[in-house]
Amino acid sequence: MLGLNNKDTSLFLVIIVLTILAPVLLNPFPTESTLAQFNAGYPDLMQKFVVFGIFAIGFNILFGLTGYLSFGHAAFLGVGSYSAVWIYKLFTYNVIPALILAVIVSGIFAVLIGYVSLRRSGIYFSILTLAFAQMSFALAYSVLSNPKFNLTNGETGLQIYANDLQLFHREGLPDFPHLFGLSMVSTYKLGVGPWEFQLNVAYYFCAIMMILAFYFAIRLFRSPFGMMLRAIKSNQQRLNYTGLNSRPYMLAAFVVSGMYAGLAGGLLAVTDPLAGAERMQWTASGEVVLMTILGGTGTLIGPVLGAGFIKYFENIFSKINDQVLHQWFTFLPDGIEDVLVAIVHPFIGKGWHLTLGILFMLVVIFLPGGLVEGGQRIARLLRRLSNRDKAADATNVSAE
Amino acid sequence: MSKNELTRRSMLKAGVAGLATPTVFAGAAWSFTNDPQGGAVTLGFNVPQTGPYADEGADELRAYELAVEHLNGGGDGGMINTFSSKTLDGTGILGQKVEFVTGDTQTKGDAARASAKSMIEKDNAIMITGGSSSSVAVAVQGLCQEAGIIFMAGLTHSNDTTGKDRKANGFRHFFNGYMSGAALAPVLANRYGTDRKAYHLTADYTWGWTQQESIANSTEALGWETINNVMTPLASTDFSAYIAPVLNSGADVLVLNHYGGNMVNSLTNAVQFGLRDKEVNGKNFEIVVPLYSRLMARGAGENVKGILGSTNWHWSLPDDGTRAFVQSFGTKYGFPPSQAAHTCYVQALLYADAVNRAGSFNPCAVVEALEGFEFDGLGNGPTLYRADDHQCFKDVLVVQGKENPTSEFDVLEVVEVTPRAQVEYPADHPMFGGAEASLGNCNPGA
Amino acid sequence: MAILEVKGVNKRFGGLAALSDVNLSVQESTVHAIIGPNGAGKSTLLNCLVGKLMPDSGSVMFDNQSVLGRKPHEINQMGISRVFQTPEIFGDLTVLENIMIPCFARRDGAFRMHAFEQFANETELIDKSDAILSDVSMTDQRDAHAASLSRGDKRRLEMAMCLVQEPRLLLLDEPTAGMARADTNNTIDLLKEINGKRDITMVIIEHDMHVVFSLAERITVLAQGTPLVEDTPDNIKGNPKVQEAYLGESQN
Amino acid sequence: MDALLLQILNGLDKGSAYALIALGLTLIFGTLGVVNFAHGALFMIGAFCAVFIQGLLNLSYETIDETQKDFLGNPLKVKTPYLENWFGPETGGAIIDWAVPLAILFAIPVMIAVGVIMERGLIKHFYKRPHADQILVTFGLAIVLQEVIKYFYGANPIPTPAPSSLAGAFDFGVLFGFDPNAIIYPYWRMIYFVFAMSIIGAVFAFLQFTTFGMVVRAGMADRETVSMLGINIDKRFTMMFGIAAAVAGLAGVMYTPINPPNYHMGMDFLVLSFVVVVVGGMGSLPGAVLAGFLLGILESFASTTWATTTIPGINQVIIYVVAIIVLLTRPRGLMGRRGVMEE
Repeated sequence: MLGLNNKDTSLFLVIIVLTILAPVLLNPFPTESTLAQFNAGYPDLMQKFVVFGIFAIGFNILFGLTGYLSFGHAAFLGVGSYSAVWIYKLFTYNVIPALILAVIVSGIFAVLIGYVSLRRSGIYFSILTLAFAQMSFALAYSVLSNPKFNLTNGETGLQIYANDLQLFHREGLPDFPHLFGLSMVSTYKLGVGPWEFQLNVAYYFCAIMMILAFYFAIRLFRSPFGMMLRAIKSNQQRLNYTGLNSRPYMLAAFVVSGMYAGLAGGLLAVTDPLAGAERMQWTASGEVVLMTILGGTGTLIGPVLGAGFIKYFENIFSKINDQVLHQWFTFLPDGIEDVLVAIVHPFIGKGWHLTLGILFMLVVIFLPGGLVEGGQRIARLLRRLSNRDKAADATNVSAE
Repeated sequence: MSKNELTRRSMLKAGVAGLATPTVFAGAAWSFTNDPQGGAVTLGFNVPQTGPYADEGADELRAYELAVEHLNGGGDGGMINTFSSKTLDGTGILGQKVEFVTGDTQTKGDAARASAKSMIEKDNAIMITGGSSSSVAVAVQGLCQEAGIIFMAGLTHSNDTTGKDRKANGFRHFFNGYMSGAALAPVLANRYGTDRKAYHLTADYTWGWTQQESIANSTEALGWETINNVMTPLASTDFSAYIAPVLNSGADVLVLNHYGGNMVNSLTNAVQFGLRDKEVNGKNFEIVVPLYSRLMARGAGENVKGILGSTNWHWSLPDDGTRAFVQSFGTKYGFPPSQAAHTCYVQALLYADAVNRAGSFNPCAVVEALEGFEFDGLGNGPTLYRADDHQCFKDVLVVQGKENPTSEFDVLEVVEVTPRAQVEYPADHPMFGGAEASLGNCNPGA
Repeated sequence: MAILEVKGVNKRFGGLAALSDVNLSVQESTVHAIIGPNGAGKSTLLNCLVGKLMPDSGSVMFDNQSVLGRKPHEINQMGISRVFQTPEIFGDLTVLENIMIPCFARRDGAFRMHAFEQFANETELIDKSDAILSDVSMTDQRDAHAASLSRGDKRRLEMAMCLVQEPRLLLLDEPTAGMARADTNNTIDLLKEINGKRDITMVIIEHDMHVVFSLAERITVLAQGTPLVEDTPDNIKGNPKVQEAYLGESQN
Repeated sequence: MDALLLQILNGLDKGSAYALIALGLTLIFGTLGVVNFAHGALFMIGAFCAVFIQGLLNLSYETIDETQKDFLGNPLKVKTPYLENWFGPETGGAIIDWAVPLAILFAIPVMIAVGVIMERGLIKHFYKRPHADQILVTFGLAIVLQEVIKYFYGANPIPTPAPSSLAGAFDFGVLFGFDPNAIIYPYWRMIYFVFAMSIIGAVFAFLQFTTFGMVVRAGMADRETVSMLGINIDKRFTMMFGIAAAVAGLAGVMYTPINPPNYHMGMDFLVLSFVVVVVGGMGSLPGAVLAGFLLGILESFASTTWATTTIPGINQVIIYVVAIIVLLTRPRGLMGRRGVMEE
């Protein structure tokens, strides 16, 4: 289907079904139950899942296929957001032109940065991209926000004011990003018994974008171009001696990847019309690296899983406080309860970064293939176990 | 939001709410976001738990927990007893038990908005409060306006929060840069004379700019000369390159428009360069830190001694409200509250009281109840929540680093309580967005 | 006709003269071997031919075009392929993909953004690759990961990758280094067949005299960066200067 | 002219910190071939060694002073450090005053231990892994280390002053015939510079004149050859990691009086230190030192009013711009060697 082989088609269909049903699947616990705090089916988090999913898919095209570790990819995300918000400010709240500009501008940035950075490889490349990203961050954070020439609105972040130009904004259109009049913030609340599911326009819009992004990623992975990128990772020297110029391939991969990031940045501005410089900081670049590695570098589904995993735990962990902990362990005797709370305390709430750091290390050390590899290992183990059972059954049968 | 499609379910819900609580504020919209159900109301405390302001965030959170305890009738009641409005009786808000959720702003606009959104969308928070920086306050205030939620700002000192970025759904109890300047200038003139040349180092972002502008205007009005203003990158950690040329510039006062880690480092550097031991123009060289935070001042250690600045509130104030608050906070946590804790505690109480007086959680009703509200007994003397820009007007404290602290919390001492009249300004003041700035309309959400 | 002309090439590394005044002429369709003791400059010379190193002076003409200053991929596109001392293949890719890449290079040039084409639709190239695989008798390993091949198979794969490009000149850097005797003989047969059937000119750098004398039609002896003598194998065998400079000391 | 001298002086101390961190990074990179993103965290841990020692020396007992009240109106509990009790307020106070220099003695063994544990426990397993994995695992470690410190010491900076006799500033300008106050420079920053130079000197001397150092240098040049000689190079490399950690740690200890330490100070330095290493030339020790001072001074110059009014924002991007230019024109860095990290 759609030029995909059977395996990819089923993976693609699974992704489509999961994203469409996400508002339901991610809300397994009734609204009033104590477990409702583990629900993830509310618009903001679901939007983050798909948007960062796109970001990670794009990053994976670069890192997963070519092995070039960019430590400055967040710069493109930020550029995308700024471009989109500028479209809102100058022309219209319609998201389509905003996204188009976001992708184009981040693409141009990627060409410039990529052209320079790709003259070096390995650790040099990582540090060059890091330097570019930090430079972009410094530019956005303060240099380009002076009162005379305010492109980014600095630390406060670029936002829309009532007196902005908004050339094509008309009476009757929502005062929020919209798709030809359909406000992105609209949410249909579907009540089913004790459950309540929130079907949000921005989420579905982003989800469709992610499905498209995912589709293009599959096509790219399976194309001769994708094979060339993998060849670069495998043996760049051989590639050059085989008559292929790795530079334009790398640049193309870098730009595609940067455009994905720009799309993700634009979508962030679709869900929330604001662009902040901290999106471009190198720690934000580290986050997308983590998502990709955690999910499974070089796999199709891995980055999406990784993005979801990180964003989910970031939201849930950082919101757990000691009171919540006491509620959890309330069934235990007081002494044990206090001890348990004391043990868990450093890792939750404000300690979430500690958990993240530990997780990061554990994944890199023990599971370089990420969650996908973990899943495969478990599947293999199960298969082996069931085979052994079958074998055992077989011997039993023959013995009878 | 007004553009929101109304669903059958939300209409139904609103109808039920209307029946169950017949006291719904008449005249306001009959439906609003996160109308509390089931005997409990959820407040969202959005404070920095990670990042450089984590300690302030932790103190804010302590204050909120204390406020919730007091609102629900626990503890000694704190400032509820001294508050001039008497609608709070320990039965929660409008008879609903107060619950809360916490979020981490990370002192980043993005993260703060994300956690506020999650509290609104997932935990049905009816009000968001907290924060320890102006950019976060402005970002979250904008979000709350869009979502139809009341935002009670925490520590935010930029003029913009209630200036050009003011919003109908947002309220600030904390003072601002203009007030710092207005309060500080007379004390400076008094202490250091009117013939002074000031050199400003300013953190290069909106708070820094408005702060610098305010201080420069106020001091120039009293005869000072501003001979230079150097912008320092917000991300700077070492200020030596900016401080070294100060002595040779002819200035005899250094004004550090820095906050947080910037302030600690620039002040430490300035003292290190021996500025305070020097004489310029025949006068002792002086350093001024317009906005003090006790938590941060501790980081600068000995260096703050004798340095003038302003603050919203200090635990050593003698009034009943302050004493009651310090008593219950100190008893519970073992140390005195910071100004961040104070403003957050007060904001929580003010919100609860406004809901009680309005008889509804509807944001528009709450806005109406808070606008123009005069109160007392919350530690800052008689205070007004001005209707035009949702800024509190109250006395401002001028403080200085204490020479002989008796404990690690005893860092600052109050030099003067500047009366409210002296720090007031018109709502259309040019530093606050001028005539263009507008609150817009209150938004009750869905 | 000389397909490769090297004239007066000099290359210095710091104070060390790696190549001094090297002249070499390789005739079309012949197998030309370059031999010489360690450090004689054989690999340096090869690297100058493929664009990895830039000589300090001199000229290198391939088919009357200069190769100097060109990048490795441009030189390959001119029709020069190279086999490395240790097999350089794409370890993470399958054997078929390893062969496909040079096919693409030949058909599409040094770069083409074929991001939305489908690999499976390239039937023509796949057929061509399969043919080559059967030529080097590796059809069975078609879908194996290249990294999992034995060393000999890697060598054959690399050779196949070069052959599928139908180069006019094939440079081989010790193609039988580290091989067992039987494998070496297989390789010799393969190379003979390539030279005969496909009419590919070859330059071989080799230590193993058995290989050299089985294959080469011309031999250049390099010593201390200078060509000592160039002649037919028979004459080289009998040349006392060569014996002295090279054969005498390396018969171990 | 005086402004010029002033900014050169100002660049020296920052340059010293960059140089020391970059030196450690290069040692680790050159010997072990590992890119250590946790090196900034080592700098930070060094700084917190000083905080720890200061806290230790300030360990106090409480006495109740009925004449004073605390903030709740209860009698004030007065804290007196044990040291002042044991040695008398004079001597005890002086010891506490010298906490930062004393912390050096403490930091050396601690940092060596931290380095060795890090190498044996974690880095060792990453020699054969790709550089990307090394970057990532050390990046994770850096987060963990700084969060652990934050858990114990909080997020706010902690004042760790220099001994009071070393506080204050020196008027350099007068020496050179400028007006008074034209060129002032704090004593402690001078000490920092001298200290950094001695450490750098010591490391170079150690590598140059000891057998250990010679083996390590040989190993940096060609690891395989040396291990073929039967020398247990791994053990020496572990020690090198310990030394690199100690260098970073000492840089941190001595930096605390300049700016009060907080948990993320390491990250602030890390990115710049990497830039320094790359500009200096990956694997080149003199390059790291040279680039450290060069970039420190450049940054100082870019911060002058003259520079920022000529090119707004130059102070924030200068280092990155220089790095990009250097890498593009001299891809191996200022003093980089051939063949290091070429792949």
